[in-house]
Amino acid sequence: MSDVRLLTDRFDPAEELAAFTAAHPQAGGIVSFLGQVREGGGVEALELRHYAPLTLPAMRELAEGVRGRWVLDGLLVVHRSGVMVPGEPIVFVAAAARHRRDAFAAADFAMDHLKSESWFWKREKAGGEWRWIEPRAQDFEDLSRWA
Amino acid sequence: MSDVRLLTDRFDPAEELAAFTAAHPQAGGIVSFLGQVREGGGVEALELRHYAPLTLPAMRELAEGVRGRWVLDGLLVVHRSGVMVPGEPIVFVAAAARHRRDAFAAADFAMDHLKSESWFWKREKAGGEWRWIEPRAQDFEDLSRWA
Amino acid sequence: MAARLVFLGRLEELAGSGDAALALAAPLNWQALVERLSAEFDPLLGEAICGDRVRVAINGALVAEKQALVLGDGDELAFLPPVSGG
Amino acid sequence: MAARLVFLGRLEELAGSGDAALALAAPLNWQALVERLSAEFDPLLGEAICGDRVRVAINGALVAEKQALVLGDGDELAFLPPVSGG
Repeated sequence: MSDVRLLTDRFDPAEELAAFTAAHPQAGGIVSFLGQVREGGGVEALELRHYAPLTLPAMRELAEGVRGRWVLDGLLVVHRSGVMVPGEPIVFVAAAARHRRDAFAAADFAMDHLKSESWFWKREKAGGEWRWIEPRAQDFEDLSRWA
Repeated sequence: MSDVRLLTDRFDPAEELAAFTAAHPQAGGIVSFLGQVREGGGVEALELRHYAPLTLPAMRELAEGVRGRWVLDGLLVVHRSGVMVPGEPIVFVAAAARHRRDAFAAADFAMDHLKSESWFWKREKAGGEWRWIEPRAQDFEDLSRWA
Repeated sequence: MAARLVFLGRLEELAGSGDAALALAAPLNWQALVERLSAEFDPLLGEAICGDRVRVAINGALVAEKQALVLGDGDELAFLPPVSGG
Repeated sequence: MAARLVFLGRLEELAGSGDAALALAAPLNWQALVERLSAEFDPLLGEAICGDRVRVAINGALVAEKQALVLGDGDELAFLPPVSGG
Protein backbone atom coordinates (compact mmCIF):
# COMPACT_ATOMS: atom_id res chain seq x y z
CA MET A 1 0.00 0.00 0.00
CA SER A 2 1.14 3.49 -0.78
CA ASP A 3 0.52 6.50 1.42
CA VAL A 4 -0.78 9.35 -0.77
CA ARG A 5 -2.02 12.57 0.81
CA LEU A 6 -3.18 15.96 -0.39
CA LEU A 7 -2.92 18.44 2.48
CA THR A 8 -4.26 21.93 2.95
CA ASP A 9 -2.13 22.64 6.04
CA ARG A 10 1.59 22.86 6.62
CA PHE A 11 3.38 19.56 7.25
CA ASP A 12 6.80 18.55 8.59
CA PRO A 13 8.89 16.55 6.08
CA ALA A 14 11.34 15.37 8.77
CA GLU A 15 8.46 13.90 10.77
CA GLU A 16 7.16 12.25 7.62
CA LEU A 17 10.59 10.72 6.96
CA ALA A 18 10.84 9.45 10.54
CA ALA A 19 7.40 7.83 10.39
CA PHE A 20 7.98 6.36 6.93
CA THR A 21 11.37 4.94 7.98
CA ALA A 22 9.86 3.42 11.13
CA ALA A 23 7.15 1.82 9.00
CA HIS A 24 9.67 0.14 6.67
CA PRO A 25 12.48 -1.39 8.76
CA GLN A 26 12.94 -4.12 6.17
CA ALA A 27 14.02 -1.60 3.52
CA GLY A 28 17.74 -1.09 3.14
CA GLY A 29 17.40 2.26 1.41
CA ILE A 30 15.02 5.19 1.47
CA VAL A 31 15.22 8.00 -1.06
CA SER A 32 13.25 11.15 -0.46
CA PHE A 33 12.58 14.36 -2.32
CA LEU A 34 11.48 17.54 -0.61
CA GLY A 35 10.27 20.47 -2.67
CA GLN A 36 9.89 23.75 -0.81
CA VAL A 37 9.03 27.34 -1.63
CA ARG A 38 12.41 28.92 -2.28
CA GLU A 39 13.55 31.89 -0.26
CA GLY A 40 15.34 34.72 -1.95
CA GLY A 41 13.84 34.47 -5.41
CA GLY A 42 11.53 37.45 -4.85
CA VAL A 43 8.47 35.22 -4.46
CA GLU A 44 6.38 36.30 -1.47
CA ALA A 45 3.90 33.46 -1.63
CA LEU A 46 2.90 30.56 -3.82
CA GLU A 47 -0.56 29.12 -4.25
CA LEU A 48 -1.44 25.73 -5.59
CA ARG A 49 -5.00 25.17 -6.67
CA HIS A 50 -6.34 21.77 -7.56
CA TYR A 51 -9.56 20.19 -8.74
CA ALA A 52 -10.58 17.78 -6.02
CA PRO A 53 -12.39 15.19 -8.17
CA LEU A 54 -9.25 14.69 -10.28
CA THR A 55 -6.19 15.57 -8.24
CA LEU A 56 -6.03 12.97 -5.47
CA PRO A 57 -7.28 10.08 -7.67
CA ALA A 58 -4.56 10.93 -10.21
CA MET A 59 -1.91 11.04 -7.48
CA ARG A 60 -3.04 7.60 -6.29
CA GLU A 61 -2.92 6.29 -9.84
CA LEU A 62 0.60 7.64 -10.26
CA ALA A 63 1.64 5.91 -7.03
CA GLU A 64 0.21 2.63 -8.28
CA GLY A 65 2.13 3.04 -11.52
CA VAL A 66 5.36 3.59 -9.60
CA ARG A 67 4.70 0.49 -7.47
CA GLY A 68 4.16 -1.55 -10.61
CA ARG A 69 7.39 -0.36 -12.17
CA TRP A 70 9.86 -0.90 -9.30
CA VAL A 71 10.08 -3.31 -6.40
CA LEU A 72 9.40 -1.12 -3.39
CA ASP A 73 8.70 -1.73 0.26
CA GLY A 74 6.79 1.52 0.52
CA LEU A 75 5.95 4.75 -1.23
CA LEU A 76 4.90 8.06 0.30
CA VAL A 77 3.52 11.05 -1.61
CA VAL A 78 2.49 14.14 0.37
CA HIS A 79 1.45 17.25 -1.54
CA ARG A 80 0.24 20.61 -0.36
CA SER A 81 -2.44 22.78 -1.86
CA GLY A 82 -3.33 26.32 -0.87
CA VAL A 83 -1.11 29.30 -0.09
CA MET A 84 2.48 28.71 1.04
CA VAL A 85 5.27 31.09 2.04
CA PRO A 86 9.03 30.77 1.40
CA GLY A 87 10.59 27.95 3.39
CA GLU A 88 7.33 26.02 3.49
CA PRO A 89 7.29 22.45 2.11
CA ILE A 90 5.26 21.84 -1.05
CA VAL A 91 5.82 18.18 -1.76
CA PHE A 92 7.55 15.25 -0.08
CA VAL A 93 8.04 11.93 -1.85
CA ALA A 94 9.81 8.95 -0.29
CA ALA A 95 10.49 5.50 -1.71
CA ALA A 96 11.70 2.59 0.43
CA ALA A 97 13.31 -0.37 -1.29
CA ARG A 98 15.64 -3.24 -0.70
CA HIS A 99 17.83 -1.96 -3.53
CA ARG A 100 19.12 1.58 -3.68
CA ARG A 101 18.68 1.94 -7.43
CA ASP A 102 14.97 1.12 -7.23
CA ALA A 103 14.41 3.71 -4.51
CA PHE A 104 16.23 6.44 -6.47
CA ALA A 105 14.45 5.68 -9.74
CA ALA A 106 11.01 5.46 -8.12
CA ALA A 107 11.33 8.81 -6.30
CA ASP A 108 12.77 10.50 -9.39
CA PHE A 109 10.02 9.13 -11.66
CA ALA A 110 7.29 10.05 -9.18
CA MET A 111 8.55 13.65 -9.00
CA ASP A 112 8.84 14.04 -12.77
CA HIS A 113 5.26 12.86 -13.19
CA LEU A 114 3.89 14.84 -10.27
CA LYS A 115 5.45 18.00 -11.69
CA SER A 116 4.25 17.59 -15.23
CA GLU A 117 1.03 15.63 -15.02
CA SER A 118 -0.63 16.37 -11.71
CA TRP A 119 -3.76 18.47 -11.62
CA PHE A 120 -2.24 21.49 -9.92
CA TRP A 121 -2.31 25.09 -11.05
CA LYS A 122 0.28 27.38 -9.54
CA ARG A 123 0.41 31.09 -9.04
CA GLU A 124 3.08 33.19 -7.42
CA LYS A 125 2.94 36.46 -5.59
CA ALA A 126 5.82 38.86 -6.24
CA GLY A 127 5.86 42.61 -5.72
CA GLY A 128 2.39 42.25 -4.22
CA GLU A 129 0.93 40.84 -7.45
CA TRP A 130 -0.26 37.32 -8.11
CA ARG A 131 0.47 35.74 -11.46
CA TRP A 132 -0.30 32.31 -12.87
CA ILE A 133 2.68 30.13 -13.76
CA GLU A 134 2.81 28.50 -17.18
CA PRO A 135 3.98 24.90 -17.65
CA ARG A 136 7.77 24.68 -17.90
CA ALA A 137 9.41 23.07 -20.93
CA GLN A 138 11.89 21.48 -18.51
CA ASP A 139 9.07 19.47 -16.93
CA PHE A 140 8.24 17.86 -20.26
CA GLU A 141 11.89 17.13 -20.94
CA ASP A 142 12.18 15.48 -17.53
CA LEU A 143 9.16 13.36 -18.36
CA SER A 144 10.53 12.21 -21.70
CA ARG A 145 13.41 10.48 -19.88
CA TRP A 146 11.01 7.71 -18.87
CA ALA A 147 9.40 7.08 -22.26
CA MET B 1 30.85 24.13 2.17
CA SER B 2 29.81 20.54 2.56
CA ASP B 3 28.99 18.89 5.87
CA VAL B 4 30.81 15.54 6.02
CA ARG B 5 30.81 13.50 9.21
CA LEU B 6 31.99 10.07 10.31
CA LEU B 7 30.13 9.09 13.47
CA THR B 8 30.68 6.32 15.99
CA ASP B 9 27.29 6.79 17.68
CA ARG B 10 23.72 6.42 16.49
CA PHE B 11 22.24 9.44 14.70
CA ASP B 12 18.74 10.53 13.69
CA PRO B 13 18.31 10.99 9.91
CA ALA B 14 15.04 12.93 10.33
CA GLU B 15 16.80 15.44 12.59
CA GLU B 16 19.60 15.71 10.05
CA LEU B 17 17.07 16.38 7.27
CA ALA B 18 15.33 19.03 9.36
CA ALA B 19 18.61 20.83 10.14
CA PHE B 20 19.87 20.56 6.56
CA THR B 21 16.58 21.91 5.18
CA ALA B 22 16.60 24.79 7.64
CA ALA B 23 20.16 25.61 6.58
CA HIS B 24 19.22 25.80 2.88
CA PRO B 25 15.96 27.76 2.51
CA GLN B 26 17.09 29.02 -0.90
CA ALA B 27 17.09 25.49 -2.34
CA GLY B 28 13.94 24.45 -4.14
CA GLY B 29 14.66 20.75 -3.86
CA ILE B 30 16.39 18.42 -1.42
CA VAL B 31 17.07 14.78 -2.25
CA SER B 32 18.16 12.46 0.52
CA PHE B 33 19.24 8.87 0.78
CA LEU B 34 19.05 6.90 4.00
CA GLY B 35 20.73 3.51 4.25
CA GLN B 36 19.82 1.46 7.28
CA VAL B 37 20.55 -2.02 8.62
CA ARG B 38 17.70 -4.09 7.24
CA GLU B 39 15.41 -5.99 9.55
CA GLY B 40 14.32 -9.47 8.65
CA GLY B 41 17.28 -10.57 6.56
CA GLY B 42 18.70 -12.72 9.35
CA VAL B 43 21.45 -10.24 10.12
CA GLU B 44 21.78 -9.66 13.85
CA ALA B 45 24.36 -6.91 13.66
CA LEU B 46 26.58 -5.15 11.18
CA GLU B 47 29.98 -3.66 11.83
CA LEU B 48 31.79 -1.12 9.74
CA ARG B 49 35.47 -0.67 10.34
CA HIS B 50 37.45 2.13 8.79
CA TYR B 51 41.01 3.39 8.71
CA ALA B 52 40.92 6.85 10.22
CA PRO B 53 43.81 8.42 8.28
CA LEU B 54 42.11 7.59 4.98
CA THR B 55 38.35 7.34 5.50
CA LEU B 56 37.21 10.85 6.42
CA PRO B 57 39.66 12.61 4.06
CA ALA B 58 38.37 10.44 1.20
CA MET B 59 34.75 11.23 2.12
CA ARG B 60 35.60 14.94 2.06
CA GLU B 61 37.30 14.56 -1.29
CA LEU B 62 34.23 12.76 -2.68
CA ALA B 63 32.01 15.60 -1.42
CA GLU B 64 34.23 18.16 -3.15
CA GLY B 65 34.00 16.15 -6.37
CA VAL B 66 30.21 16.13 -6.15
CA ARG B 67 30.14 19.90 -5.54
CA GLY B 68 32.31 20.41 -8.60
CA ARG B 69 30.06 18.32 -10.78
CA TRP B 70 26.63 19.75 -9.96
CA VAL B 71 25.37 23.15 -8.89
CA LEU B 72 24.30 22.59 -5.30
CA ASP B 73 23.28 24.80 -2.43
CA GLY B 74 24.46 22.23 0.08
CA LEU B 75 25.66 18.67 0.52
CA LEU B 76 25.49 16.51 3.63
CA VAL B 77 27.24 13.16 4.11
CA VAL B 78 26.87 11.38 7.45
CA HIS B 79 28.31 7.89 7.83
CA ARG B 80 28.43 5.54 10.77
CA SER B 81 31.24 3.25 11.80
CA GLY B 82 31.15 0.62 14.52
CA VAL B 83 28.51 -1.95 15.38
CA MET B 84 24.90 -1.34 14.32
CA VAL B 85 21.72 -3.35 14.84
CA PRO B 86 18.74 -3.77 12.46
CA GLY B 87 16.76 -0.57 12.03
CA GLU B 88 19.81 1.58 12.77
CA PRO B 89 20.88 4.17 10.18
CA ILE B 90 24.22 3.57 8.44
CA VAL B 91 24.47 6.47 6.03
CA PHE B 92 22.52 9.61 5.23
CA VAL B 93 23.29 11.75 2.20
CA ALA B 94 21.35 14.89 1.27
CA ALA B 95 21.81 17.29 -1.63
CA ALA B 96 20.08 20.67 -1.82
CA ALA B 97 19.80 22.39 -5.17
CA ARG B 98 17.82 24.92 -7.06
CA HIS B 99 17.07 22.30 -9.72
CA ARG B 100 15.59 18.94 -8.87
CA ARG B 101 17.70 17.02 -11.40
CA ASP B 102 20.94 18.27 -9.87
CA ALA B 103 19.88 17.20 -6.39
CA PHE B 104 18.89 13.72 -7.55
CA ALA B 105 22.06 13.17 -9.58
CA ALA B 106 24.34 14.45 -6.81
CA ALA B 107 22.83 12.21 -4.12
CA ASP B 108 22.82 9.21 -6.43
CA PHE B 109 26.45 9.76 -7.48
CA ALA B 110 27.57 10.33 -3.89
CA MET B 111 25.98 7.06 -2.78
CA ASP B 112 27.44 5.03 -5.65
CA HIS B 113 30.90 6.31 -4.83
CA LEU B 114 30.53 5.97 -1.07
CA LYS B 115 29.45 2.36 -1.52
CA SER B 116 32.19 1.31 -3.87
CA GLU B 117 35.17 3.51 -3.05
CA SER B 118 35.00 4.48 0.59
CA TRP B 119 37.45 3.00 3.03
CA PHE B 120 34.99 0.88 4.96
CA TRP B 121 35.16 -2.81 5.68
CA LYS B 122 31.93 -4.50 6.63
CA ARG B 123 31.14 -7.62 8.57
CA GLU B 124 27.80 -9.09 9.48
CA LYS B 125 26.70 -11.21 12.37
CA ALA B 126 24.20 -13.94 11.57
CA GLY B 127 23.50 -17.08 13.58
CA GLY B 128 25.89 -15.72 16.20
CA GLU B 129 28.83 -15.69 13.76
CA TRP B 130 30.58 -12.70 12.29
CA ARG B 131 31.68 -12.85 8.68
CA TRP B 132 33.41 -10.30 6.48
CA ILE B 133 31.47 -9.07 3.44
CA GLU B 134 33.15 -9.12 0.05
CA PRO B 135 32.78 -6.26 -2.44
CA ARG B 136 29.61 -6.60 -4.51
CA ALA B 137 29.78 -6.67 -8.30
CA GLN B 138 26.64 -4.47 -8.28
CA ASP B 139 28.59 -1.68 -6.61
CA PHE B 140 31.05 -1.58 -9.48
CA GLU B 141 28.25 -1.64 -12.05
CA ASP B 142 26.59 1.27 -10.25
CA LEU B 143 29.87 3.16 -10.40
CA SER B 144 30.35 2.58 -14.12
CA ARG B 145 27.17 4.56 -14.81
CA TRP B 146 29.12 7.76 -14.12
CA ALA B 147 32.18 7.04 -16.25
CA MET C 1 -32.39 24.13 -13.91
CA ALA C 2 -28.74 24.98 -13.44
CA ALA C 3 -25.22 23.65 -13.95
CA ARG C 4 -22.07 24.46 -12.02
CA LEU C 5 -18.97 25.71 -13.82
CA VAL C 6 -15.46 25.47 -12.37
CA PHE C 7 -12.57 27.53 -13.80
CA LEU C 8 -9.02 26.48 -12.98
CA GLY C 9 -5.75 28.32 -13.33
CA ARG C 10 -5.76 31.50 -15.39
CA LEU C 11 -9.26 30.77 -16.68
CA GLU C 12 -10.40 31.90 -13.26
CA GLU C 13 -9.23 35.41 -14.10
CA LEU C 14 -11.12 35.48 -17.36
CA ALA C 15 -14.26 34.16 -15.66
CA GLY C 16 -13.93 36.57 -12.75
CA SER C 17 -14.17 33.79 -10.18
CA GLY C 18 -13.31 30.13 -9.63
CA ASP C 19 -16.84 28.89 -10.06
CA ALA C 20 -20.22 30.02 -11.24
CA ALA C 21 -23.76 28.73 -11.60
CA LEU C 22 -25.20 28.71 -15.10
CA ALA C 23 -28.98 28.81 -15.45
CA LEU C 24 -30.22 26.36 -18.07
CA ALA C 25 -33.53 26.37 -19.94
CA ALA C 26 -32.58 23.10 -21.60
CA PRO C 27 -29.44 20.97 -22.04
CA LEU C 28 -26.66 22.91 -23.80
CA ASN C 29 -24.32 21.52 -26.42
CA TRP C 30 -20.69 22.69 -26.65
CA GLN C 31 -21.30 25.38 -29.24
CA ALA C 32 -24.22 26.89 -27.32
CA LEU C 33 -22.16 26.75 -24.14
CA VAL C 34 -19.24 28.65 -25.70
CA GLU C 35 -21.68 31.30 -26.92
CA ARG C 36 -23.24 31.65 -23.49
CA LEU C 37 -19.85 31.98 -21.79
CA SER C 38 -18.65 34.53 -24.36
CA ALA C 39 -21.79 36.58 -23.81
CA GLU C 40 -22.16 36.27 -20.04
CA PHE C 41 -18.48 36.36 -19.03
CA ASP C 42 -15.88 37.49 -21.55
CA PRO C 43 -15.42 36.71 -25.25
CA LEU C 44 -11.82 35.78 -24.37
CA LEU C 45 -13.12 33.08 -22.04
CA GLY C 46 -15.14 31.53 -24.85
CA GLU C 47 -12.07 31.57 -27.04
CA ALA C 48 -9.77 30.21 -24.33
CA ILE C 49 -11.92 27.17 -23.52
CA CYS C 50 -11.92 26.21 -27.20
CA GLY C 51 -8.11 25.93 -27.21
CA ASP C 52 -6.64 22.46 -27.78
CA ARG C 53 -4.79 22.54 -24.49
CA VAL C 54 -7.84 23.21 -22.34
CA ARG C 55 -9.40 19.93 -21.16
CA VAL C 56 -12.81 19.63 -19.59
CA ALA C 57 -14.21 17.28 -16.96
CA ILE C 58 -17.90 16.67 -16.44
CA ASN C 59 -18.92 15.56 -12.96
CA GLY C 60 -15.28 14.79 -12.16
CA ALA C 61 -14.54 12.69 -15.25
CA LEU C 62 -12.32 13.90 -18.07
CA VAL C 63 -14.08 14.27 -21.39
CA ALA C 64 -12.33 12.82 -24.44
CA GLU C 65 -13.96 15.16 -26.95
CA LYS C 66 -15.29 18.32 -25.41
CA GLN C 67 -17.05 19.34 -28.64
CA ALA C 68 -19.38 16.36 -28.14
CA LEU C 69 -20.50 17.11 -24.59
CA VAL C 70 -24.00 18.12 -23.57
CA LEU C 71 -24.43 20.01 -20.32
CA GLY C 72 -27.55 19.21 -18.33
CA ASP C 73 -29.23 20.11 -15.08
CA GLY C 74 -27.08 19.46 -12.00
CA ASP C 75 -23.88 18.81 -13.94
CA GLU C 76 -20.52 20.17 -12.81
CA LEU C 77 -18.32 21.18 -15.69
CA ALA C 78 -14.65 21.99 -14.99
CA PHE C 79 -12.33 23.81 -17.39
CA LEU C 80 -8.72 22.68 -17.01
CA PRO C 81 -5.91 24.64 -18.68
CA PRO C 82 -2.40 23.11 -18.85
CA VAL C 83 -1.13 22.27 -15.38
CA SER C 84 1.84 24.17 -14.06
CA GLY C 85 3.43 21.65 -11.75
CA GLY C 86 3.55 21.07 -8.04
CA MET D 1 62.99 0.21 17.13
CA ALA D 2 59.46 -0.77 16.15
CA ALA D 3 56.80 -0.21 13.53
CA ARG D 4 53.03 -0.44 13.90
CA LEU D 5 51.03 -2.71 11.63
CA VAL D 6 47.29 -2.25 10.98
CA PHE D 7 45.19 -5.02 9.42
CA LEU D 8 41.79 -4.13 7.94
CA GLY D 9 38.88 -6.32 6.96
CA ARG D 10 39.47 -10.04 6.75
CA LEU D 11 43.24 -9.55 7.07
CA GLU D 12 42.53 -8.96 10.74
CA GLU D 13 41.48 -12.58 11.07
CA LEU D 14 44.67 -13.86 9.47
CA ALA D 15 46.76 -11.56 11.68
CA GLY D 16 44.85 -12.51 14.82
CA SER D 17 44.17 -8.84 15.70
CA GLY D 18 43.57 -5.45 14.11
CA ASP D 19 47.00 -4.14 14.89
CA ALA D 20 50.40 -5.28 16.06
CA ALA D 21 53.82 -3.87 16.87
CA LEU D 22 56.72 -5.21 14.84
CA ALA D 23 60.18 -5.03 16.37
CA LEU D 24 62.77 -3.82 13.89
CA ALA D 25 66.54 -4.27 14.00
CA ALA D 26 66.89 -2.20 10.84
CA PRO D 27 64.59 -0.87 8.09
CA LEU D 28 62.75 -3.68 6.30
CA ASN D 29 62.07 -3.84 2.59
CA TRP D 30 58.85 -5.39 1.22
CA GLN D 31 60.29 -8.87 0.69
CA ALA D 32 61.78 -9.04 4.18
CA LEU D 33 58.50 -7.77 5.62
CA VAL D 34 56.46 -10.46 3.87
CA GLU D 35 58.86 -13.09 5.23
CA ARG D 36 58.59 -11.71 8.77
CA LEU D 37 54.78 -11.68 8.62
CA SER D 38 54.62 -15.20 7.20
CA ALA D 39 56.88 -16.42 9.97
CA GLU D 40 55.48 -14.48 12.92
CA PHE D 41 51.78 -14.51 12.01
CA ASP D 42 50.55 -16.94 9.35
CA PRO D 43 51.97 -17.89 5.94
CA LEU D 44 48.50 -17.09 4.54
CA LEU D 45 48.86 -13.51 5.76
CA GLY D 46 52.14 -13.13 3.89
CA GLU D 47 50.46 -14.48 0.77
CA ALA D 48 47.35 -12.35 1.18
CA ILE D 49 49.19 -9.03 1.48
CA CYS D 50 51.03 -9.78 -1.77
CA GLY D 51 47.71 -9.98 -3.65
CA ASP D 52 47.11 -7.30 -6.29
CA ARG D 53 43.93 -6.14 -4.60
CA VAL D 54 45.54 -5.44 -1.22
CA ARG D 55 46.70 -1.83 -1.03
CA VAL D 56 49.03 -0.49 1.64
CA ALA D 57 49.28 2.92 3.29
CA ILE D 58 52.34 4.12 5.15
CA ASN D 59 51.74 6.76 7.82
CA GLY D 60 48.26 7.36 6.40
CA ALA D 61 49.30 7.80 2.76
CA LEU D 62 48.53 5.24 0.08
CA VAL D 63 51.59 3.65 -1.48
CA ALA D 64 51.63 3.42 -5.28
CA GLU D 65 53.98 0.42 -5.43
CA LYS D 66 54.07 -1.56 -2.25
CA GLN D 67 57.02 -3.69 -3.46
CA ALA D 68 59.17 -0.55 -3.31
CA LEU D 69 58.40 0.45 0.29
CA VAL D 70 60.88 0.37 3.17
CA LEU D 71 59.51 0.16 6.69
CA GLY D 72 61.40 2.11 9.32
CA ASP D 73 61.24 2.93 13.02
CA GLY D 74 58.00 4.60 14.08
CA ASP D 75 56.18 3.97 10.80
CA GLU D 76 52.54 2.88 10.70
CA LEU D 77 51.84 0.45 7.90
CA ALA D 78 48.19 -0.38 7.06
CA PHE D 79 47.08 -3.32 4.92
CA LEU D 80 43.86 -2.55 3.04
CA PRO D 81 41.94 -5.35 1.32
CA PRO D 82 39.13 -4.45 -1.13
CA VAL D 83 36.47 -2.34 0.59
CA SER D 84 33.03 -3.79 1.04
CA GLY D 85 30.86 -0.72 0.98
CA GLY D 86 29.08 1.38 3.52
